[in-house]
Amino acid sequence: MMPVARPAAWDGGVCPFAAGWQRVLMWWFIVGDGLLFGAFLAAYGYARLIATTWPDSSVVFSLPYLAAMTLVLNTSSAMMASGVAAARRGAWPTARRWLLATTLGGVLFLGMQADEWRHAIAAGARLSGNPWGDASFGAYFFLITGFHGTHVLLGVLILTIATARVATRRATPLGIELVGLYWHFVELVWVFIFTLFYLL
Amino acid sequence: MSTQTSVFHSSTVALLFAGLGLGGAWYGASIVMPSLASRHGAGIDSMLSYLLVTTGILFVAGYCALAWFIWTGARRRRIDQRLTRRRTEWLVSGALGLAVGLIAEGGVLAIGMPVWSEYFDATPPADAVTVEITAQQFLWNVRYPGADGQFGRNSAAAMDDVSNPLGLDRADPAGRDDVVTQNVMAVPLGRAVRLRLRSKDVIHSFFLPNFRVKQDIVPGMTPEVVFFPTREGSFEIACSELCGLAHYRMRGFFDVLSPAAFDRWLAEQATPTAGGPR
Amino acid sequence: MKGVVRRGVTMTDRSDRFSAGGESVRLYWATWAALLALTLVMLLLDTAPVARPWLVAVLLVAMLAKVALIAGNFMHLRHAHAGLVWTFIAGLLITGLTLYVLIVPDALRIRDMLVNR
Amino acid sequence: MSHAATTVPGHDQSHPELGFIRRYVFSLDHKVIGIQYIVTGLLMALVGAALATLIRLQLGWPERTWPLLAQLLPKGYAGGVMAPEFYLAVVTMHGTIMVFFFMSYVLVSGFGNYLVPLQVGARDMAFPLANMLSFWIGALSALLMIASFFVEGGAAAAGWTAYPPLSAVATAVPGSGMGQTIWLLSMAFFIASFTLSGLNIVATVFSVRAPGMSMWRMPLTVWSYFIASILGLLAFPALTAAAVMLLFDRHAGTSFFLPAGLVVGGRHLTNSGGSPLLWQHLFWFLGHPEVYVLILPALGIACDIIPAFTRKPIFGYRLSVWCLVAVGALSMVVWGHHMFVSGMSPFTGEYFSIATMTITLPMTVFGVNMLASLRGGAIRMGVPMMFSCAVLALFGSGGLGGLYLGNATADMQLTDTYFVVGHFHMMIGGVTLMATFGGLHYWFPKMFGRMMNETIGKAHFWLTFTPFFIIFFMQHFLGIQGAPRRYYAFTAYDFLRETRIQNLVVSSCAMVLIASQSLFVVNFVWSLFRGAPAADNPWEATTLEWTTSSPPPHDNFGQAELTVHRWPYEYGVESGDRDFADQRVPPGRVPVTA
Repeated sequence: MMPVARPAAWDGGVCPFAAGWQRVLMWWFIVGDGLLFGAFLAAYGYARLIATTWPDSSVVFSLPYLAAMTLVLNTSSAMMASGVAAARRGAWPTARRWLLATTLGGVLFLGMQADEWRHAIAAGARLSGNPWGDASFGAYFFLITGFHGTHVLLGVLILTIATARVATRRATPLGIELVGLYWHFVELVWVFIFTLFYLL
Repeated sequence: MSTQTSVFHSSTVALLFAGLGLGGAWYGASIVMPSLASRHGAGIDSMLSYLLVTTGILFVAGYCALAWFIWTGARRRRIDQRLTRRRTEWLVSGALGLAVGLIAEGGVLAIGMPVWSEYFDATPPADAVTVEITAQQFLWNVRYPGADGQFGRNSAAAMDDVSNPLGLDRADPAGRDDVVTQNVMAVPLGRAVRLRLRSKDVIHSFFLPNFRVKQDIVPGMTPEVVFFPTREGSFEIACSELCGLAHYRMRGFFDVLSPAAFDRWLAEQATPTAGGPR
Repeated sequence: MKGVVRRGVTMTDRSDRFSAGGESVRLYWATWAALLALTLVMLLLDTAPVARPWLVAVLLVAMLAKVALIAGNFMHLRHAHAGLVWTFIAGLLITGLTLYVLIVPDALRIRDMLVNR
Repeated sequence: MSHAATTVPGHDQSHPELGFIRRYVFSLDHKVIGIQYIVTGLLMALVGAALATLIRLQLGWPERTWPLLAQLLPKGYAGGVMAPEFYLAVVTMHGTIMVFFFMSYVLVSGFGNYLVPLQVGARDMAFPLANMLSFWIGALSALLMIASFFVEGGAAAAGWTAYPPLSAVATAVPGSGMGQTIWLLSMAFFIASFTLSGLNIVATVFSVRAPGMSMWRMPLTVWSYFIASILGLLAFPALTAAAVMLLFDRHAGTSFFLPAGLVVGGRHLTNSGGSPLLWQHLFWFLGHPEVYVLILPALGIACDIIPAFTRKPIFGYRLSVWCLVAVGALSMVVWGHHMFVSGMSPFTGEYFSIATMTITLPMTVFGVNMLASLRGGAIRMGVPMMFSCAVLALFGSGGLGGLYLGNATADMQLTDTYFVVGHFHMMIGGVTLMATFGGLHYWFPKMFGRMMNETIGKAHFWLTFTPFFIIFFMQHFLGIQGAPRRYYAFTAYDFLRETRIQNLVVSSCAMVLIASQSLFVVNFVWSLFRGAPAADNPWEATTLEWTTSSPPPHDNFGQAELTVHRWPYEYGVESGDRDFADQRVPPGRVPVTA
């Protein structure tokens, strides 16, 4: 629940990053959570450098499918931004529609990722090995995309709650913006995974 | 006022710090390292001596200053107002910080780095004695390449703790004359030693206290160590990275022999069961 | 509140400063288009016969461009106080990069050992 | 608008008739949570000290049998002799408990929770609910860690650093079965708890400072908590990632940390592709900043105690703050100095060596500032001051020891020896322990409204600091003689025969040290009920917590307006019959000096 306005007298009088403490906190959370992905990706880079051969993920995975997944997440993120803008204007019905669309985008992305996993598993990929080469390849694939997928799932849940709150007029513009920050962060992480895991 | 304390009490605290500082330095000066037996070790020892002297002086000075400030402070009723100005603050602590920083950084750059480079960038001389050490819980497998100077093939898949701990391929001609021992190794005086280190299971660390040699053996890595023994004698090998239950007694022996005695020793090791453990 | 305002940083929240009108929504969809274009360019490059070092360099630059677009426009970092921007850049990007850069030499050393075994 | 409405959200102080459970168990009050953390941490310290006793009994008298212990711990002491696997489990758990569940809880989360809102003039933490969650997740993680002693194979035995493959392969050492898994889960809870509490401290410093409390008017304690929290938030994710990966290696068949060709205990493993070195990097990426997370608050606390007992402003306040910032930043890029002989690239070894030495500069400046704060003061040697001087002394000697270990060349001989044990006990053991005792004596009146006993406190200081110094000073020199750490006994080696007497002395001192902690326990409990009633400001100190009652009311400062007018070290000024001005004294009455 976002706090109601409080007198500035207890706010220290100064606001270090000129952003309100809720936003600053959200950014700190993003940095911390982002570093978790940073550590996974650094470990992946490390394993890949050790390996003498590494499968080409753009051959293992379908690039058009990957482009479609990225498009879905990307569009969902833009819709979220539009929803936040609507919430700020006070145009709550518009905000509700954007949020609903965003949530659906998240669900679609999750479905596509599940399908990608299904294909990989059907092809013989396991945590302990895979048909394409170095055992670490499959392990890092499941670890990194699985962790990202968990974040998407969490985001979908948060978005559902936020949509419901908008529908019942209990949401605040700030609350919607914080949800938006999280959702954009999920896309931000995908940009790294897309480039570093799938393309490079 | 509960914070009023007696001058006597404060003085005893001051004396405690002074006593610990001076006593510590006296105790520290009485400790000797394991006797030195390698060439690069002299560099490490001079690094340590440099640090012992500089930090020893700083240590005693710091403890005595602390004691002195407490001693005099306990006898003062009003504070010394001259010592609260900002200009002096930056000067005093900045200068001391720089001085200690220079001692530390200068020591690393001037004394430390040359030794570090000598040790890690050393290209082994052509006549170096090459020995392969394969650590396992809880012993050191030692292998000499034999007369041909070539190690035979071995593989993890063929490793068997009872009959073939190193997984040697008996069909490989290069491996016929390999000499294998456990926990005992010898090298001749006057030649460099080139150790190839491996581990079969967990992380071990090959530690020769007298030679100032310590190298972790991380599985999957094959680090090499090159050093030059400077005197004959029998020395101990210890494991210095926690490796399991018997970590504390994963003891080996490292003998530096005269060249003739070394050749005799190697021939003795080769005869009974070539290629197998003793 | 007098005497506590330092360097002009007061309770006003800078991220309230940008307008929330139709213009920003247009910006979001322009950003969306730019991200899409970058994604397509990256995918095309990946299948094109480009020398590996160039490919890596271009992909990384494109990735950072996408990150800047998302963080700057969607997450409004463009309007934020420098402190917040640096929280993001130093806290996330530089810290993550430091971790990676300082472990790379070890990974290369391990590979050399495996190759020269 | 009345002040009743100005509370932090979710924290309604207008209902003081809360039941016992809401008030003392599931409390949202930062003061109660802080005390809960402190008490939990002190209880864990007793466990850690008991484990230390077992370690020192074994090392001091390796040939003795212990019939009594055989009855108490039939598994670990079969036949009265300590089992090596039990020894390793004890060493591992001693380290884990002391670092994470004692120091972190008492010093960082405990004092941090109690002091930060009070010292910045806030009614509570920014997120009281998250604060409560943080404590209960933390308590769960402590319970889980203790519970691991009772599972099959015993507690984790791979050291507090949990290096794989020892920690990844269940057959490598007995504790690597269920015990290691519980260790990892417990650490995950700990990290969650610490992250919540760290975010809370950052948010509190950012957002709920009282009017006039600018960043440059915050006490050094608050600065140190602020920087330590940021460090924790940046460093912990790497360990979280590593713990997840290690769990996968242990239970899902991945090979993140396991290379090809392992043969453990005669069994061939099918793993391939990983490297144990990766764990070391990820672990120390957290591990090194973590020691600063512990030590910065200790230094901050000492810096707040010293001026109150020298009646003189702290020396070089702004410079000290910048030193804390610099140390925080540098601590993120030097972790490799724990791995100089691990087989890491010699090139990065040189980098880490030079970078580590750079920390000397800000740390020396900070230490000199502390020392200079004593100079020219009118010293009252109360118990908190005695412990603060001990903080300074141990910080100095531990810091000088750091010069040996940060220097790659010297570290080649000293790493993994008792020099390291001596060094880190001086720093994250001693500096923090002394600051904990100093802080407890100093803020006890504020927390409980009663004074602790001075005489017992003084005796406790002598019997704590002196043996502590002797033990860990001597251990440095055991390391110089080459004694490796984590050895169950020093009896197997000729070159360690000389260390027999030293180990005997160390063990004897350890017994004195541990036994004398009963003085503290007695003092703590006795003072809680029978101590002399405390005034609001018994130490005549200047920071905000001393301007409210002892103990403070639920909303910390009552209905009074709270405005800060000056820096936190206004000592040695003319203020009527007093020589200090607290932060709320307006500039008209006493001139503002900073």
